[in-house]
Amino acid sequence: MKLVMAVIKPFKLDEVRQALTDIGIQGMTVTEVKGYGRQKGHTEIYRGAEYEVTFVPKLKIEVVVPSASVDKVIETISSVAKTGQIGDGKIFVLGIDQSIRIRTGETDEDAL
Amino acid sequence: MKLVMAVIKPFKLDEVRQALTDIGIQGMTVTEVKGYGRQKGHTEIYRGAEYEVTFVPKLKIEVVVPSASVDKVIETISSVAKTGQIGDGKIFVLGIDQSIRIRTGETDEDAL
Amino acid sequence: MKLVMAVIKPFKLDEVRQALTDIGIQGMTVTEVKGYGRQKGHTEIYRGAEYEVTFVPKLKIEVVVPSASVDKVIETISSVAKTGQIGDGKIFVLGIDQSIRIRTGETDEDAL
Amino acid sequence: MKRTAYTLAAALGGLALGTLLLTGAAYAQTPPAPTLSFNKADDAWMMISTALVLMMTVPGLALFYGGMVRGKNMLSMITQVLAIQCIVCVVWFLWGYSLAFTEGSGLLAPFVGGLSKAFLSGVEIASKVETFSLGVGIHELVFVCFQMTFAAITTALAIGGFAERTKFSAIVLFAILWPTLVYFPIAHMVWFWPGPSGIATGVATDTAGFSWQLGALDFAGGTVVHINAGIAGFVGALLLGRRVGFGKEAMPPHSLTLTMVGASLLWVGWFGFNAGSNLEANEYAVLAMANTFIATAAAGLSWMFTEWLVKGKPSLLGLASGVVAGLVAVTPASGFGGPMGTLVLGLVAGIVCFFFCTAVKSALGYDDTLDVFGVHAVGGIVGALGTGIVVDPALGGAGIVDYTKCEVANGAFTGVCGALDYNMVSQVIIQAKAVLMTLAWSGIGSFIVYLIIGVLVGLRVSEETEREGLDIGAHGERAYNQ
Amino acid sequence: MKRTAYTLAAALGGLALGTLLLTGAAYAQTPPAPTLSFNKADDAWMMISTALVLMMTVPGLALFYGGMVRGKNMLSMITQVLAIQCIVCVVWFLWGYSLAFTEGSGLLAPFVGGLSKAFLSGVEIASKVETFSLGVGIHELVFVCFQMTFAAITTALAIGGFAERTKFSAIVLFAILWPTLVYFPIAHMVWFWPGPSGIATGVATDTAGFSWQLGALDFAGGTVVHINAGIAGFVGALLLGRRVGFGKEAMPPHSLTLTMVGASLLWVGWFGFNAGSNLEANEYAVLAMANTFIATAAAGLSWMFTEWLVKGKPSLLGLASGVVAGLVAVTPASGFGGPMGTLVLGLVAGIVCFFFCTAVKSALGYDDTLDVFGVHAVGGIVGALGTGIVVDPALGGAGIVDYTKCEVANGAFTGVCGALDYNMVSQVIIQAKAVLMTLAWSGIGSFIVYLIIGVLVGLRVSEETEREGLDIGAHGERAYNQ
Amino acid sequence: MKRTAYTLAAALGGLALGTLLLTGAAYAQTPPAPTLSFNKADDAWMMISTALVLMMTVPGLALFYGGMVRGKNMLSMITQVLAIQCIVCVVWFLWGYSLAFTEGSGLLAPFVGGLSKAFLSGVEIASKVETFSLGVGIHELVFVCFQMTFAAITTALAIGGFAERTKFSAIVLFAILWPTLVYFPIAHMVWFWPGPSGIATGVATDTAGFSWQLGALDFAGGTVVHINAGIAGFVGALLLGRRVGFGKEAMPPHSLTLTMVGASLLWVGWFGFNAGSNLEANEYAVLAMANTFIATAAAGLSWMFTEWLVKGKPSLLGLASGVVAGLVAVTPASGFGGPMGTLVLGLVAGIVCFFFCTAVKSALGYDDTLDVFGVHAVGGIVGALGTGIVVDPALGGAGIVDYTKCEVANGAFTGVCGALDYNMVSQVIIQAKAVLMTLAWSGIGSFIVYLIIGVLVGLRVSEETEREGLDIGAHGERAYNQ
Ligand SMILES: Nc1ncnc2c1ncn2[C@@H]1O[C@H](COP(=O)(O)OP(=O)(O)O)[C@@H](O)[C@H]1O
Ligand SMILES: Nc1ncnc2c1ncn2[C@@H]1O[C@H](COP(=O)(O)OP(=O)(O)O)[C@@H](O)[C@H]1O
Ligand SMILES: Nc1ncnc2c1ncn2[C@@H]1O[C@H](COP(=O)(O)OP(=O)(O)O)[C@@H](O)[C@H]1O
Repeated sequence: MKLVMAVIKPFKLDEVRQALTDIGIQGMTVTEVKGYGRQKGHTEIYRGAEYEVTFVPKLKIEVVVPSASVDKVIETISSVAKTGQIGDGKIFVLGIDQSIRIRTGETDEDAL
Repeated sequence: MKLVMAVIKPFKLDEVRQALTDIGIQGMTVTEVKGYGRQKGHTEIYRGAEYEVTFVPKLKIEVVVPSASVDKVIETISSVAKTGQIGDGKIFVLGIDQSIRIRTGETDEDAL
Repeated sequence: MKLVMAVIKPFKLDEVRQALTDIGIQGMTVTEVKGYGRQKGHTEIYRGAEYEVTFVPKLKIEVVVPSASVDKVIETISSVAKTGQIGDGKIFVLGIDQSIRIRTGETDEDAL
Repeated sequence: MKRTAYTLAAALGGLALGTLLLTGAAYAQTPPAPTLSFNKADDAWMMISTALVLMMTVPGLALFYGGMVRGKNMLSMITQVLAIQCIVCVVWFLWGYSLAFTEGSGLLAPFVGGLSKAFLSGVEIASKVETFSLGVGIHELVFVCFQMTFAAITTALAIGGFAERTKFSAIVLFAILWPTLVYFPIAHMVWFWPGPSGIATGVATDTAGFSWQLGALDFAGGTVVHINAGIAGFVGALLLGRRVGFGKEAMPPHSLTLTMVGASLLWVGWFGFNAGSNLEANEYAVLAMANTFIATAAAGLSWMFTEWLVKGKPSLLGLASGVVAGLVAVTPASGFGGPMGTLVLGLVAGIVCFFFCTAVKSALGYDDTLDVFGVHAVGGIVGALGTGIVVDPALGGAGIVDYTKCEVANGAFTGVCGALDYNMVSQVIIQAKAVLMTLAWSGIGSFIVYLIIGVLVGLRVSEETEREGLDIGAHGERAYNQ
Repeated sequence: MKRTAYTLAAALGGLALGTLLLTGAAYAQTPPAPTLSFNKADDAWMMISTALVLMMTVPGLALFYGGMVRGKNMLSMITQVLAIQCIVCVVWFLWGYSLAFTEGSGLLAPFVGGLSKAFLSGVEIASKVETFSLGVGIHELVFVCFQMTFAAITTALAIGGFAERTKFSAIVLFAILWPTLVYFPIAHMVWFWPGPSGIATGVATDTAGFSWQLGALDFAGGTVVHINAGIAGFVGALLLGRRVGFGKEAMPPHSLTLTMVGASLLWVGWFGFNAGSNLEANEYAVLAMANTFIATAAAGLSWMFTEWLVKGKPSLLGLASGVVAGLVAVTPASGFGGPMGTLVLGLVAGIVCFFFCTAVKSALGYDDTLDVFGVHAVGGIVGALGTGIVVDPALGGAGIVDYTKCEVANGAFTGVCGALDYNMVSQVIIQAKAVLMTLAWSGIGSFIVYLIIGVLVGLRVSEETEREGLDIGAHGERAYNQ
Repeated sequence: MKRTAYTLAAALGGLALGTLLLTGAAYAQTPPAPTLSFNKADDAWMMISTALVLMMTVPGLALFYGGMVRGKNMLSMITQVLAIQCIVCVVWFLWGYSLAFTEGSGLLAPFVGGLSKAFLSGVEIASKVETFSLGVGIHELVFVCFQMTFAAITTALAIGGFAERTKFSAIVLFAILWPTLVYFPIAHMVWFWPGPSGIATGVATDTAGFSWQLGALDFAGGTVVHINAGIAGFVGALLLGRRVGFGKEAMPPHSLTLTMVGASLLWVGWFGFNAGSNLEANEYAVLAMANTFIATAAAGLSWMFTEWLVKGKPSLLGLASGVVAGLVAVTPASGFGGPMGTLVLGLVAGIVCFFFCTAVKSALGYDDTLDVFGVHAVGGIVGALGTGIVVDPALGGAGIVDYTKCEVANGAFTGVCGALDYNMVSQVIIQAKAVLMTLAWSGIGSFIVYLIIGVLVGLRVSEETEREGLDIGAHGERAYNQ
């Protein structure tokens, strides 16, 4: 099993979720994060005090999938989350040793 | 060392933390996340505009533990976080290469 | 490639980001988290109802870097985020199988 | 609770209500109105007072209460308050005003009015009602509106006792039944009287309100509003039982910012409530304002300093609660006491309410969500009894007005009225009787109302809804998105 | 839209404006003012009413609207409202008051005033204007301020139609041009008349406002404020097009808490709006207050219960929208109807507006961000037509005042005025004509205003700014930091 | 700072205070009160004005300030404001009113009053004070309340200079000592005078307030409230030093939404402040209202447009700050200037304050957390000097009233008063002197107060508490949970 961790633009969430569901992914976990990268932030000024806001809002999607599905998942996210503009985000893949579904105690791929 | 990453129902946090403390775990990191899975969300209607809210609030707990403790930790979380109803959550285990405690520079199991 | 995951004190973020930029790191992802550890929380009282707040606010920084840079990154974070007081946080290192830049489709180290 | 028990009680309750309305309807009649002088300044003052009391409820109380609940129940809390404001407004115009402020009949006359003014029949554009000054009138419709806002806020106050777990349909029914069975009668008992002209011309007072006949003093509604709401909320809290997780999970207020805003707007609006209750913009209204400042400030500080001493830190929730406790306590005394007397009354109220909301509450273990008992019932009782003390002219109070001795010239109130002899001990005893009457009627009446609601729609949401939050569960909306 | 089309239209519009101002300036003259009696209570009432209407706009409307937008546009929303309040205030003092409330000249006279009081020239500290009572005056400066708050809130209401996508520079221009071309003329048409003294002494009424000459009734601005703002917002919504993601992405209100606070403050402030529109603290102001309570409560409930039936859950946004719909609908009727009539008016308004904001809106697919059409235009039309019904004395209404039959003694208004014969059908027809006039003028005038703005600075922000949010994009600030 | 230095200064300060109180107590005496006519409309107006000024402080100022601090200090900010409101209220009733508004004795008489009315002794229910119209009175208790709200808001304004780092115990002491040593004397200097009757009958004016004797004009408190608070806050900011991380870490306002709400409520309430300061509901109150509209709108816009030009974007914080700057600047001029004059005054104030809050502040590097210096002191000075200009009848101002020439008939103020000859240059010089007096007294007095507090409890929290936030550190609560 692999953990596919994707950082995307927030307004793409619903499309990505839909696309993943369409290829049979049944679960994922999403976190609001702040990203730093090539995409520049902006300047905020409060009564003369200027702040360089270097972080931009992003969403992090974590999906654990059977190793066999990794490529399809990457492809799906890549194509749907892409706008072609700086800041579209990244996908990282990590190895997973075990999975457990708390409700039933099922393990590994059964738990996904 | 392993990273045990559990997604649970928010109101279970205090019990889980207590149970982990009881088996000797001294640190953990918790993130508010939104989960998508078998547990259905709900519909919200704002002046006629209906939104299917497919994500439900969850908490993600991350605990890094010596490999030897992994089973005990999984068991503890599993039993305490379980309500038996859909949406109880998952536990994933990942491998950890190194750990460092910033304050002291201690590494690996000493750093936990 | 490795994922360096650091839990630090919130007010250290800007310094850490700056220091990482200085050593050539061009991207990172930050999450607001709650930490449990040796650093104690505090008590809140609302009209006689006392709550022990055991979690303290922390920031989690995730940076994916080429394996070769890991040590430098750890060192940088360690030195900048350190105040010497309990609660300075931890650094964990995980292995990364793949990286993809969504915008361009570049992979692995090119994607960072 | 058993459904069968409910059914029986509801049937009885319904019967009682029906009878009450009918008898009222059958015999109600009002004495011929005296010719009243009129000053636009009084109408202006009463209109603005009315708007201020509306502001106390929405957004004031909605925020004060809403800030204290958890985020998942915020929307439900403020929806309930706004819905109550709307429902009670309609109910008041249809039959509430009549039940509270017309003469009843038969044995029930001292307890509830009739239906002669139901649907505001007979309330014309030019109709006036007499103020507390002989021969001085204000237009009746502004009095109708002003008193409506009291009925609404009292009903909204009560639901604080069982917040975060009650069905919305139960709240809707409550907003219809509770005022009808409990509030309108108590308002009638305390505030229905023949007016200065009636007293001066010696009309019979045997159909006046029960508490008024006792001689109880309640300037702006200590018994009618606060003790009444406090007991109703308390009975509801006991009947519904504790919230899921109470005592185990942390349930901190989701926004003390909003609670502070609410407390502040309550204070601002309370000048309409207290000084407006004088019905005229004269020196007694001004006195009520001064007392509403000093007692409130004193109670806020006494709660805060007590908490600082006892718990180690002065909290905002404590300070704001003290402010509200002071407002509650000074309500019945506001137009009667002197500033130095009410300052002391405020100090006492802050400490006593602190004690009830912390020590007593945790000792007894009931889950009165927003401390409507500890603040409103207890503060109201302190105020009602204290009124008997601070009204004493020897302590700087205004004494009890002798309405046969007020002078009016050119349609304007010309000076301070004469005062009756004052006996503090006997007045405090009278005050205690009025408190007991309120406790009894409100306690029993509210109990009956809950039984009826329980039978009709049930009181409490499912555990699942309670966990998820009433916002989504009952209203399909969230208070905040991001 | 094409820039060239814009340019042409703007040139024409500018020309028209210039002419209008010039002709006004050239011939304007006012009749000699009658000697007016004065009661401090009226000034006091008008000052507080004015403050209340300011509170409706800031913070009331800012929160009502702001709560409904997404968090990333919150700051932009409330900045726009506050800026409009400031701009319209200045514009009003400089030329708006004069265009609305002085006599115009020539053929345009029934449609717009002149510039004789531009820069408040001739408005002295001691100047008075006549109220609706023969010979009764209030100080002119308070009338100037009171009416200014109406111009400001109307302009701010309109922008709800195209929220979350408009350039701030466009809003600034809108706040200057729209009142000048649309609001001031419509206010003139409805409210400029010779006053009771003029009527009683039989002065010529051919330079009075167009709608007033028709005989249309609009107590507090149903046409001037609500239909007008509703249409302007609607035209803007159509011209600017839908928001990016509309219909695809979820766009839930970021804080219904704030929306509820806004709705509450609107209600509280609306007593200044409606009862203040009586210009005097007498029984008609009191009547306006009573109607503003009951119609509002009824509309809130009828929307809520309809939604509960149709959609399965009673929502806060529904209840709050109903409250506002009720306030809108009762506005033109508030000083004329009887409480039972306006109760029904409120019930109808709540249901009709619900229907327009849900079924009609989604059927037609326009993106009127904050439903300024569904609530203000539709509610305003229901109210304007309904006014023709509820004013009927046979239904408990106050009838139409015959200003030649009001009595005044000692400078004070002494009683209810005489009433003209009332014909409901013909009055409803007159009301319909006034509605149509408003629809036409506001629709066309607003269209011209948008064209001019489009040429000068453009109306809509870039898609990127819209995605990121107007807060950062237009103001370099965020509403919330954590 | 050294503890020893503190101790000495505190001892001296205490001594001075004691003497001041004693001498005041020993000799104070008031002249026999004239018979005053009374109009209920004035009491009504003053009551509502008082409620409005309370609303300025809580929740207005609490939100305006609270929104600008970081989330971790929000609860502490609003707790401080509410606690100050309570403490100053009690202090005012006990000795503040007497020190400000009774005659002092000996050399100190022009600087501070006596203790003859301490504990409100002699302030009866029927007591009246004279307004600015000959022979016209309002009830003294409403004057007491009205003036109390001024003392409270001034004290609360001052703490903005050293927000986010001050101990709560220090704030509590500040709320007792600062009004006593600084505010009450300055209020006495500016506003204690023999009244129209005194002037008309030629009583000696050598015990009148120092600034009043100078001939300085301050309608509603430009010197007393704004310059005073601004300097006090500034001195505090310098003494306490910068916040941890100032200039290095980002410290954005946690909720500009709340700041905007606060600014709006300040504007709404300011009509009570300015128009209420007229003490009567007549044309001068109306004038004050008009000026408070136009100057405020102008200043909001001039700040916004200046920022737009200079910084590239028009910000909400800028607009809101401009609004407050305009309110501050127009305060002393509100009842004197004409609308076109105060419009210009507002434009100037917005630009000057912008310059001070941005360029000057960052050049000098002081950490005046909420810009109480840049907005209140600077805006106050612009207003105080500008008052000398706009009051000129040649510029549409009201001139200076000649109280020997006001007419009263039937107890009502009958018309515009006569005016003294006006010399703009000499008046501006007088205004400058009054400003300097305020700067000196407030600067030195505040310094002494901080020294005393430093000795008694210390001024600043630990760095750790500052990092964690004062909410948890000082109050054990958080403003928001989720
Ligand atoms: N090395 C990295 N480690 C972790 N997250 C990263 C890294 N680089 C980029 N990110 C995340 O990806 C987001 C997008 O990256 P950015 O460089 O802005 O644009 P692009 O995806 O077009 O290269 C960043 O905001 C950040 O959250
Ligand atoms: N494949 C997955 N990858 C990551 N997170 C998942 C995955 N499947 C489920 N989750 C997380 O677990 C939560 C619970 O899953 P769900 O299917 O709703 O119920 P259950 O745990 O009973 O199977 C989800 O809300 C989501 O946060
Ligand atoms: N075993 C662990 N797994 C995951 N996170 C941990 C673990 N131990 C500590 N942390 C994180 O590190 C933070 C700091 O740890 P703490 O024990 O308080 O202080 P220190 O870093 O000085 O040892 C905690 O708040 C928590 O977020």
